[in-house]
Order: sequence, then C-alpha cells, then structure tokens
Amino acid sequence: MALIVEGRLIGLVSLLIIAGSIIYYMQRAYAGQLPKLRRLAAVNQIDEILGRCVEMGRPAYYLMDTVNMDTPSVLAPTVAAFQILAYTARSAARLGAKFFVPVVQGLAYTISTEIVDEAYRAENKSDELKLEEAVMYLPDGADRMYIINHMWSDGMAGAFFIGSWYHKAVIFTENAARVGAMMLGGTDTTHNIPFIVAICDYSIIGEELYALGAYVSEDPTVSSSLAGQDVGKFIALILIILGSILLTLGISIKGLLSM
Amino acid sequence: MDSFLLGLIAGSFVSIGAYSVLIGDNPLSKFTENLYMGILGGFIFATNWNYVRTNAFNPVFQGNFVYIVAIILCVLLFSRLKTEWLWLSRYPVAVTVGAGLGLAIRTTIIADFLGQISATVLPLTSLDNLLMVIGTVTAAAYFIFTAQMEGPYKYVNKTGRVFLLAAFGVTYGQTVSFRFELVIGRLVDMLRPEVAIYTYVMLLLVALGLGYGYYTKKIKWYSGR
Amino acid sequence: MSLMDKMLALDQRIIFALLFLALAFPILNPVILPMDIQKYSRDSFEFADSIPAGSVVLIEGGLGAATYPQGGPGLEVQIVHLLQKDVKLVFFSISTEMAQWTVTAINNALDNLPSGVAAENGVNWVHLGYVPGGESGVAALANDIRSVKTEDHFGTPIDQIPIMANINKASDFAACFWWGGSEGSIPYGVRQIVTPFGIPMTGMCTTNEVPNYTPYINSGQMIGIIGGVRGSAEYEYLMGMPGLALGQAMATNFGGLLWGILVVLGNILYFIARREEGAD
Amino acid sequence: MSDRLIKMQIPIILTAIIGLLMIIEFFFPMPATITNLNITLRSFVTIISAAALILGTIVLTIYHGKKVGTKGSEWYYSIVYILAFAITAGLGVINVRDTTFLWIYNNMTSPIGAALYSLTAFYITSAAYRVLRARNWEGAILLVSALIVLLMLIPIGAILFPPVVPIGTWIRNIPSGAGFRGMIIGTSLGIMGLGVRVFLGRQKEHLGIREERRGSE
Repeated sequence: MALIVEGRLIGLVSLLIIAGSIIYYMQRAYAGQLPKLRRLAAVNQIDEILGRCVEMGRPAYYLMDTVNMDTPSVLAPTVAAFQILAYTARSAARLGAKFFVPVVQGLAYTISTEIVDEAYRAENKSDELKLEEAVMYLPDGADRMYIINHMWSDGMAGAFFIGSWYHKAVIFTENAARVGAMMLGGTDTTHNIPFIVAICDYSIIGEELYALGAYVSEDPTVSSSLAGQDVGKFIALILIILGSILLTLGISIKGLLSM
Repeated sequence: MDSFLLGLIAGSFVSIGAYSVLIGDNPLSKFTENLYMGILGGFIFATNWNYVRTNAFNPVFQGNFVYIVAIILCVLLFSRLKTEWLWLSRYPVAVTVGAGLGLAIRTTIIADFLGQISATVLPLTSLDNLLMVIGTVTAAAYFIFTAQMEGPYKYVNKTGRVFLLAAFGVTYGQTVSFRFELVIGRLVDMLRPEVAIYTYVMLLLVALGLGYGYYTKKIKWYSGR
Repeated sequence: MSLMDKMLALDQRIIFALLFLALAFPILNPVILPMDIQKYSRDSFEFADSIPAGSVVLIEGGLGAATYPQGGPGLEVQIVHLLQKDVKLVFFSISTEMAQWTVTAINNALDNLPSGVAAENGVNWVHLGYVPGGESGVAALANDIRSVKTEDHFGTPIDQIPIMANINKASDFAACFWWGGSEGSIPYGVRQIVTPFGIPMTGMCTTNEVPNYTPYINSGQMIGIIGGVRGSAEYEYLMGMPGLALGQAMATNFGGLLWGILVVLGNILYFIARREEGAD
Repeated sequence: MSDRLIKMQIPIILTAIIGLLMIIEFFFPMPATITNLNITLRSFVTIISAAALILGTIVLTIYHGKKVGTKGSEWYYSIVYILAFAITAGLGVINVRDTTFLWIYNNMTSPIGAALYSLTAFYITSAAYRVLRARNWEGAILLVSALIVLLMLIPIGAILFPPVVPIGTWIRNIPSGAGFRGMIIGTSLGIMGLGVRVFLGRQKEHLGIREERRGSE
C-alpha cells in the first residue's frame, strides 16, 4: 500500500507549506512581531455605511445570498461572511443602526441569530434587539420578492452583499442602488462578481473577502495569518514564471506538479 | 378544462404577479410574495421532513443506531426556539463547518491552486501565452497583502486590476445574453396561443387595478434614484 | 433639472417596459433578421444533408423538460429534414422521461411534415424507447439491439417492424445523431458507437456544454454540434422553417441590441453632460 | 465540566477533528473504518441541513402566526402565507408524490421561480444603463469587454460587425481567462487561511462566539 494516494503528494506538500507559514506568522505575531499589512479600506466603509443609516434613520440590510452549508464551495465564503457579520452587527448595535439579516438556509439562520444576539449582548443593547425581526429565515427563492418589496417600503439606506453570490447579486444590488442605499459588496464566485463590482459603491473581490474576515476580528495575531497566505502566492508566482521559462527551454514541470 | 391547461394559466397569472415587483413594492407583488413564500415554505417543510424521515429515522428503526447521533444533533438545532439555549446548536454547526471546510480545503488545493498553476505554465513562444502568464501573475499578485502600494508593486497591482476588470466585463456580457433567454422562455409559455387570452385579460385587470391605486394615491409610488 | 440630467437618471421602469416589448415582439411576430451561422451548426446540418436516401440512421433523444425548449425545435426540424430525404429513423432514449419527450418531438414533427412525405411508424421510423443501463446499455445496444429491446416504445415486437428487418447492430446504421441535451451522454455515443464501429456522429447539447465536446469535434470523432437554442434556431434558419427556436433567437437579438443601444446612449449622454459641466 | 468547555472548547475541537479527518482521508490511504466514518459524517451534514430547514419554516410560520394574532402591520398578507403553507405542507407530509402537491409545485412554484430568476435580465439592463459608463479607465475596460462579448453572442452581432467574433473570443480566452485564474489562485489561498484559523480556534464567529480583542492594532 502506497503511503500517499497517487497524484496528491504535491498537493499535500503545498498544503503543509502554506498552512505551516500561516501558523508561523501567527506565532510570530504572538511574540510581538507583526507583519506590515496593507489596509483594506472596506473595514472603515462598514462603519461609514452604518453611520449613514443612523443619520437617515433607516435600516441596513446584511445579505449573504447562498448559504447552503452542506456545499463545501459555498461554506467557505459563508463562514467568512459570518465573521464580517459579527463585526457589522456589533457596529450596528454600538451606533444604533436598525439591522436586518434575512437568511435562506436553516443552519446559517441559526448561526446568524446567535451572532447577532451575541453582538447586541456584547454592546449591552439586548433590549434594542427584536431578534425574530432582525434575523429572518426566508425560503430560498421567496427571499427575492420579500427583499425587493421591503427594500422599497423600508427605504433602506445601507446594504452589505457579502458571501457566495449567485444570480440574486444583480437583482438586489440594482434595487438597492435605485432605492438609494450605500453598498459594500464582496464575493468570491466568478459568475456574478461583475455586478457586485460594477454596482456597489465599495467592493471586495476574491481573497479580499477572506482577508476582511480576518481584519475585522481586530486581533492582530489573526490578521497576521494573511502574511502566510502571501507565501502561497509567492510560491504560485515563482512556479508559473519559472515553469514557463523552463518549458520554453524544453523542460516541463507539469509532471512534477501532478505527482 | 384539463389540469395541463389550467396549470399553464395558473403559471401565467403568478408570473404576472412576480413581474409586478419590477414596479416596486405594491399590493399584487406583496400578495405574490406571501403566496410564493407559503407554497415554497410548505414544499421545503414537506420534502425535508421526508428526507429526515427516510435518511435518519428509518436507519434507526432498521437497527443502524449510529443515526441516533444525527437525530440528537438535529434536536439540538431546535434550541433556537429558546434564546438561552442557543449555544446548544454549536454542536451541529461544528460538525457541518468542520466537514465542509475540510472538504473545501482538500479540493481547492489540487483543483484550484495547483490546477490553475499547472494550466498557466505555458511555453513563452507566442504573444497570447506571454499575456496569459503576465495576466495570471499580476492578477494573483493583486491580492498580496504584505506589499504596500508603492514602488514597482503599484504597477503590478494596476496591471492585475486591468485583467480582473476585463474578466468581469466578459462575464457581464456573457450573462446578459443568457438571462434574456430566461425571460424569453417564460414569455413563450405565457403567450402560447391557448393561454395568451387569459394572460392579456389578467394583464388588463392588473393594469386597471394598479393604475387606479396609483392615480388615487392609495398605493405608494416609489421614485427611483 | 435639465433634460440631459433627466435622461441620465431615466426611471428604471421605462427600461423594463422597453425590454418587455423588445423580447415579446419577436415571439409574437417572428421577424427574421439575417444571422451568422456558427461553423459547428453548419457542419452538423451539412452532415445531415449529405446522408443518402434510403439509409437508416440512429437518433438518441435525450431532451427533457428543462432542455426541450432549447433543443426540441431543432430535433423536430431535423426529423422533418431527414424524412423528406427518405432517410429511415431509429430512435431511442437512455431515460424514461426523455423517451416520452422524444415521442412529443416525433408527433410535433409529423404535424409539420409537408404533405406527400412518407412517415409511417414502423416503415419510415421506429422509436425503441427507453434503453436502461446508461453507457453499458448503449454498448449493448450497439452490439446487439435485440439483446436489450424486444419491443418498441409502443409495445410492438421488434421482429414485426419492417424497418428493423435488417438492423441489429450499430454498423447497420449510416449515421448517428445524439440529441444529448444536458444529459452529458454524448461521450457514450463517441465511445460505444463512433470508436468501435466507425459510424459518423453529430449531436446537440446545451450552450454551456459545447466547450466540453469541442475536443471530440477537433479530433474528428464528431461532425459539428448543435449548441442550445441558438443551434436549433440555426437549423431552422438553414431549413427555411422558422419556428419557436428562431423566434427565441430573434428575441435575444432584439434584447441584446436594446441593451447595447442603452449602454451606448448612456455613455454619449454622460459625455455631453460632462462637457457642458466643463463649459460652465 | 466547566461552562466554557462545553459551550466553546468542545465545539471548536470537534470542528478541527472532523475537518482534519476529511483532509487526511483525501491524502493518505485509510482503513475502511475511517472512510465509512467520513461517509457517515457527511450524511449527518445533509440530515442536519434538512432539519435546519424544517426549523426555519417553523420559525417563519410562528412569525406569521403572531402577526395575524396581534393584527400587526399588513397582517392580512400573513393569512395568505399561512394558508399556502398549510395546504402545501399538509399535502406533502401526507405523501410527497401526491399529484396535487406536484401540480402546485410544477404550475405555481416553478413559474414564479423562473419569472423571478428572469428578473435578472431587467436589472442587468437597467444597471448597465446606469453604471456601464466610461467614467475612468476602469469603467472603460469593463464597458468595452462587456459590449464586445455580448455582440459576439447574439446571432446578429457578427452580421453587423464581423470582427467581434475573433476579438470577443480572444478577450474571453486570454485577458479574461488570465484574470480569473489569478483570482482563483488567490481565493484558494483565502480558503486555506480561513481553514487554518478556524481549526486552530482563532476565529469562531461562525459558532456565535466573539471574544474580547487581545490588543489593538
């Protein structure tokens, strides 16, 4: 019996290197050595949007679209969206913005309830929260009409489109824009990202979604892990450039990559 | 009237209700919203109840007692009904998130990370290949968080953004033509010769009703930005 | 507010109404604009056109509720096309639902058939119905039809069907048409009929699946492919038989043109407005 | 057992153990016990999701019920919801293959679903008029590539302007392909980073836990 499943050796090695460097940078941060990270403007934009909602006395919507937690490719952006929700809900509680989180899947609904409840509790504003109105389960599909109708009748002033976005991206963002809301959008799905980028006032794309999740934890040792992710990017860049030069000279590394 | 034709007519009516949301919040769209939510909610309730019954309860009755764990995890979820017990739902969540993240990591490393690298290793003998390598490298480098926006990295970041925006533009254009086909498919069904008359009558009634409502200001007209 | 600003902030409901009209109009009155025929569709059509009269071809009907609106019109026209050329057709499907939809296609095609064209069940065409077993079922069918099917879709024993008298293997057919829809079953045909028996094959799939099958086309294992509703529309166009697919393709045209015009208009207005601002 | 242990630490450790099980199974040949355990765990996940959806519909129905009971704002719409829910759920629970149940699904739910899905066409067009403007070089790139690709895809495009087909195909394959490749590489690293942070228990927002910050940036 082989020690490692065939064709997955390089995968395992790269996983170990990347995970190792992430842990390494987090450990270093514990010891006080923080990597110099670029600021993500989105962190401030969250508060800006919520502030606008408070000023206008209108609600902010936090939408996550597809949250099927039994689908791995959807789960990862959804978990990132929860991390950002935790920050946003707490900011909303602190600033006193009306906050609405419709969720289309049961498990994600339970989690969101707990996050929002916890956020208001942490800010000692539990009495301002009507949980069953702030976090609502809507059957997937029926949420489209509910949210459009309520966007118009509530006149919402701020919206967050964060998570794994599919066709609803353009429906909700365009309606929100027409209602006059200020929007922050972020997703890692390739098919509907253009609408998020083109329509939202602020947008975060691809890996930035996960990075924002780490930034808003406001724990420098957590955001230090981004430096570890960068190691993975450098590996990718070196492999592509070196591999292409070698291939031009007639040496192929593709066999090596699929070992 | 057979149930097939009746189905087409019902489908046409509810579609008009659904399209009415384009005007903005109004009584017809509210009615359709609640009708749809009710039907869909009932449908989700029934099918999932059936799923849990056949996949969790039946195995237990057949002597496969491992599934009692699954049933317990399901019951823990219902702690949502009392806020103080909410933390109990952390157990089913832990199982789901653990399994899902594990699966996501193991597929992404081979299919996305190594797969895309391997596909981008190209002989630099044509302009297309050169552009492909430059585009992929700069677009990936766009996401480097430890680099500040200064010096040569600024140009790498800008170039990466160009390629990303081109990709988004292409997807925008591609999606448009496909989405038209969706409306067309619906319209074809609503305007079938045997259904068209009902569609027109319904449309007329809706137009009269909403028109009256907006004219007398009984229904609020929202003006878009 | 100047006219320019009003135009720039056009109410979205006007755009919606325009789009509704642009999409519904071509469905109600099929206006045929000239269209560019994609190479794969033309290859597929010309292949069907080149089949000699009197030969027998095999057709897999893999269209279902979701894919029939796209491929159905094309399949119907192809049946008319082949019957007109006095080609004999043998249908089968690899799922029960699809077998039923194939009957729908045959019936619709027979309704549209010009008078005088022979289209007798059992003589000019036969529907073998559902062949179970996925790819291995196709393999069995290709090697010995009577080992998988003893009667056709309507229950007639195969040995009583005139068209089937000399037919029992894939090699007895002149060509194969694989209307795979979104079944993903086209590779079955390539692996079990084209490769072992050398029967030329073409087919149809949904638009998004076309790239999956281009390798087969490039290697010559398939002769062109009909892709989605546009492929069906092109078949109708080449046959000169405008139908539902062409109407839908024209509606896409009108919608696309409206979209393009709006975007260009938006930009022109934007630049004029910016100029005026600059002049102030 | 301390409160903190059962409320927080065990769920975190459980997440990590299950996640690592899935990863290890993929890379190393495993005895059948482990593979079977993983298969069972994955079936648990689907059962949990199904149960969660049941919970969701119950909570929603209670919400509407309360609204009717207290005559809250626009309570009459809630009656529509409750009636529709009761009829569909009732028929479906008795028999999921009931013909009326399926008729409702095929002729009411799917047309509304299809119509709502097709709303995207309208919003895409209205958004395009509003935002696809060459305000700066970024907008210009988005605008030009979208227009060319759309023209390439509609049947009349190649008649009006023949070069769109080669240009469009090129944009779709080269610059766009490269852009998405770079993005996918980044995303895959983001997922790995997320996984490490969650498995180590450094981020636990998904469990509804948010600890006080350790220090400020």
